[in-house]
Amino acid sequence: MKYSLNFLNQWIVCAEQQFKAHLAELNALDAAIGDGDHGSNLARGFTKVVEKLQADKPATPAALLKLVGMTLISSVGGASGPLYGTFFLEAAKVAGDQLQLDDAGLALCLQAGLAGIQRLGKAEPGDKTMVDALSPAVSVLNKQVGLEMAAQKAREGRDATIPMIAHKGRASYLGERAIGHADPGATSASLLFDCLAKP
Amino acid sequence: MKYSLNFLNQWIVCAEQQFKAHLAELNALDAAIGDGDHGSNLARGFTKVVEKLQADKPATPAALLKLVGMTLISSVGGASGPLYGTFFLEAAKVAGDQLQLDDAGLALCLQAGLAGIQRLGKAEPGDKTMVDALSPAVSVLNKQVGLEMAAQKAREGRDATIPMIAHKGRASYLGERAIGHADPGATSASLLFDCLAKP
Amino acid sequence: MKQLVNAPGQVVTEALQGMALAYPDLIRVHDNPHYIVRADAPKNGKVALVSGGGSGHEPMHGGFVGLGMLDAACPGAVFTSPTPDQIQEASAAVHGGKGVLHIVKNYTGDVLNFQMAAELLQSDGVEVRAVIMDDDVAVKDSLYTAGRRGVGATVLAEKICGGAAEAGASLNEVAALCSSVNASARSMGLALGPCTNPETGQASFTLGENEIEFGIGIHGEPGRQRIPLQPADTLTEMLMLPILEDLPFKKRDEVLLFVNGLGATPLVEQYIVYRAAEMVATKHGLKVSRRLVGSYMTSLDMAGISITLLRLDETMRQYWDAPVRTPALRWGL
Amino acid sequence: MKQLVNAPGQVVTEALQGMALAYPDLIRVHDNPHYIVRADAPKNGKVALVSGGGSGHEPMHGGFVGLGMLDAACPGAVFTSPTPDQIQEASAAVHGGKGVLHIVKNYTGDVLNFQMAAELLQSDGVEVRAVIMDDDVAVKDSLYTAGRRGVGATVLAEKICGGAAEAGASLNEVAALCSSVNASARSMGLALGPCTNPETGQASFTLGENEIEFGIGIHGEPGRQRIPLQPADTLTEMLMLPILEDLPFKKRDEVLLFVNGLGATPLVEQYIVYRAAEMVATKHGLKVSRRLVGSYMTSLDMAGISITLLRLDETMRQYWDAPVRTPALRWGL
Ligand SMILES: Nc1ncnc2c1ncn2[C@@H]1O[C@H](COP(=O)(O)OP(=O)(O)O)[C@@H](O)[C@H]1O
Ligand SMILES: Nc1ncnc2c1ncn2[C@@H]1O[C@H](COP(=O)(O)OP(=O)(O)O)[C@@H](O)[C@H]1O
Ligand SMILES: [Mg+2]
Ligand SMILES: [Mg+2]
Ligand SMILES: [Mg+2]
Ligand SMILES: [Mg+2]
Repeated sequence: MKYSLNFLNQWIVCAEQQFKAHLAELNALDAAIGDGDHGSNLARGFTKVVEKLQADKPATPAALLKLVGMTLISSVGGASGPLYGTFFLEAAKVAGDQLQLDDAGLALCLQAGLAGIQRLGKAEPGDKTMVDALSPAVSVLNKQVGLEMAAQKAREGRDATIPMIAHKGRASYLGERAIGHADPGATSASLLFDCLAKP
Repeated sequence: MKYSLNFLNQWIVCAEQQFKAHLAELNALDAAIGDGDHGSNLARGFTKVVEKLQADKPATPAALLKLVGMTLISSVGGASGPLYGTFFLEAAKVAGDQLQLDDAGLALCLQAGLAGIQRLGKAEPGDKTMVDALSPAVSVLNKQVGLEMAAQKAREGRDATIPMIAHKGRASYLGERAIGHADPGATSASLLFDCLAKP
Repeated sequence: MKQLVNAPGQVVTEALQGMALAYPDLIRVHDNPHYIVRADAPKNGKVALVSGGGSGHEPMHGGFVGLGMLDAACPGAVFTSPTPDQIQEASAAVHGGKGVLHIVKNYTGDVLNFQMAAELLQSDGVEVRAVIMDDDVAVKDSLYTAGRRGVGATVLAEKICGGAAEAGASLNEVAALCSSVNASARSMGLALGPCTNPETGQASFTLGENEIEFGIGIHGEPGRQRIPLQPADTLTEMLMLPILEDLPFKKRDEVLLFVNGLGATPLVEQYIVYRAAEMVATKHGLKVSRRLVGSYMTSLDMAGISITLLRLDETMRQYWDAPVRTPALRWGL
Repeated sequence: MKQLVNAPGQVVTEALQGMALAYPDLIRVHDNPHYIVRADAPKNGKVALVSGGGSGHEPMHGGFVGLGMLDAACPGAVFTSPTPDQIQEASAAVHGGKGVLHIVKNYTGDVLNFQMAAELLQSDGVEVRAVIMDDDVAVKDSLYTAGRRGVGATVLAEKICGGAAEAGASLNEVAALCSSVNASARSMGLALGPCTNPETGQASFTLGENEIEFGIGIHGEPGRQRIPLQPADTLTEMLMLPILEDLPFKKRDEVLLFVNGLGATPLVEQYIVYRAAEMVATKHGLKVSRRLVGSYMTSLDMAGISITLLRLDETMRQYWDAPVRTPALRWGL
């Protein structure tokens, strides 16, 4: 499959809608093990992103991804702003000047994005963060089994965070009290992959 | 009837017990149309009074009444402290050096006490204050119909404050919103007369 | 209601002990009876300023004791005015030979107790003047009420008169200035919720989900009326208009605008109200030249706000700006 | 939960506008992105101190902008760290040619955003140092957590480093002093109730009638554990002991004791806790020589308290005593 500028655009618009639709749920997940703002943070950031996309109309996948990353960084704040921002910025670097991405190209972009998140946040799988959803999803993308499978892996990764103790972010203060709650970042990451599969 | 030092002592001890027993009720009445402390104020004051009575053992009715008045003034604060304090101080002045009071003497004392309250607080009957209970009770005492009748009049005076608008004290801020609540000071005054009738 | 206390009867005593430990360079605390005096009291040759009232309004008044403000504060039990002997002892302790000014908020209890104290002091040969503060426009000022309550203007009067006394003004001058501050100031407040007296453990009133007390007193006394919660700008305007009309404040008046948190109100909300209040004042043609925002006259843990507007003249402005060094207000030193 | 706001999305913007109106002589407020700078910024030849974090902790940090403390503060959305470009612009606006110190509370969001801002500034040729504050002993400091949170020591570090910067210390010196304050300070807090984010309208957690969160964070994050409410003296001791043991503080150490209200806690209760805390410190053999009591680092309308103990050396004491002129802390000027 080929991923056009239009496809990427739809992906981001879908993400904005999903984060708004799940705003209260993401806040509630974050209230349980963090500070209750993850949904508000992403809704604020992606609203800004969609405004910018409509105003700037980037001409290449790289420009689009960069614009998403820069806007998230400058409008989200919190932990998730720099992390998701870096995800898109690093993806943009790999996209180069291609006018559309193929399966391998998309996989490489998102892999670079994930690597950026991990470089910045130092989280490993199992730390109960967004990495737990992103990492298995990006892994299967490399195997070219399709976006729906990647989304499926992200959801599984999200669910796998429920029994975990957190080692990164605010939830790490809680020790055993974090057990039993899905990580908000892993939940938003799985929504992002849901949109990639059905933008 | 003759009112000995012992009688007066019992009166005050009874009052202390009544104010403690009705502490929450007096606070609740005061919360409805004032600041919710009338019961606490009187309980604090009369506790101190009884301590002092036991320590000092005043030798005359005048000395006893004076000690009660001084102690209330120095330990109650609020509006009711100076008012009840003055009541007892003025009564003490009239008691002179008698070793016991007769009916007429008691009536004169309490009349002087009431006059002191009115001089200080400028309240007239109908202003929804302690004066509404004290005034009818003191009036009938002059007619020597007995203490139970005086207590009965005090209770009627207390009940008569329920439909009133207040013109003095904190309840006067409320205008029509004070209607429907008995005045806390009229309520404590009727307890004081209950104790006088059955110390 | 949960509170950080040990025993209900010990609240005021222990809080005062805490203050004494926290501000050893500024104040001294006297026990039995309770009063707070500035560390260098008595200041000979200076008019002594004494105020007081029920506890539960902190930092008022104890937090305003120090150079350039009060010489002594008399804290009563929670929401209960102090007693005459307490006021007498405090006044005697700070009297510097130039007389004592009592700054009294207009509540029956405060007025009567300060009056008795003044009589005691006068019979001891101490010259005493009292100024009764009554700036709360929420209350009708009529023969049929105890008169308007003293609220926010008290803080301003204590600061301004403290400046004047420090500068050597006479008792008559300081008393006249205090009356003039009172006559030039108007206030009004509202509560979003009740306060809980730690001595009784009782909430002062109960409000519906969406209800506020408009025209609240500072002791949890019910206010003028209950109304539904509205946006901060609307509520601020509803407080400002009766204040503006009452004096009345006129175009080009120079004013001090004081937005006061009632205890549990976050600064974010106080700033939002301050913004709206200054906008209303400016629209009304006033020149806001001095400002105070913060929780200076509280009702324990009550959520809510009060607004005070003071028309400034040059003397008031000068003494407002004068140095002050107290636990709660401090500048210039 | 009732709040004095207009629109949830406008809370921070309007509060900042209120601050700008309230303190025209001390600060300037920049909109889009939000930051607060001292009125006389940039101060050439002085190291610039910049801090920031989520809003909702007022007066921290904006209330600490001014002479002798911060040059700029960057307020994020409520409880959300500011963004890199916000921090970059604020830092650039106050840079006086001697470099910029970022004082950052240890939360993943704050650390990452300040780190990105520092990279942007460095690529513009501005020398930047960051000190991460992590004084909260409630959190285990281990490889398996994000590390200890930055809490009350931040207020002390901002004051002390502000004094040093004002006195002409170099960027390296101010950064070293900041690290040393952080290394010498420990804190812990507890909450009696949740806070309500005005942007979401949600309470941060629900507690039973008689339950408290022990070891609370300042964003309504759940604490170490839930325990039943106990007398103030007991709770204070329970906060003090882990603080004392952790550094550890030793007999004859000279300390600054800071008792901080979390927002809705009346001063009466803060004084009661201060009393107990100083008694524990003294019993432990410490010499309490400097004190701070008040609501300086809050969590909106949370009821609760935190305690910070800082071991003072002569430099810290000197710069703590140095003049400061900000909306929330002021002395000597
Ligand atoms: N070091 C980290 N690496 C990767 N993800 C992280 C890290 N720290 C936090 N996160 C993610 O960020 C999410 C929280 O984001 P958000 O609530 O927006 O920020 P904040 O914690 O600053 O309020 C967590 O649920 C987690 O998935
Ligand atoms: N001017 C007055 N004259 C007579 N009684 C008064 C006056 N003002 C108040 N009172 C009485 O005092 C009572 C309130 O006493 P209390 O609650 O102890 O004092 P405070 O109002 O200062 O809290 C009122 O219920 C009323 O009966
Ligand atoms: Mg969060
Ligand atoms: Mg009362
Ligand atoms: Mg009272
Ligand atoms: Mg956050």
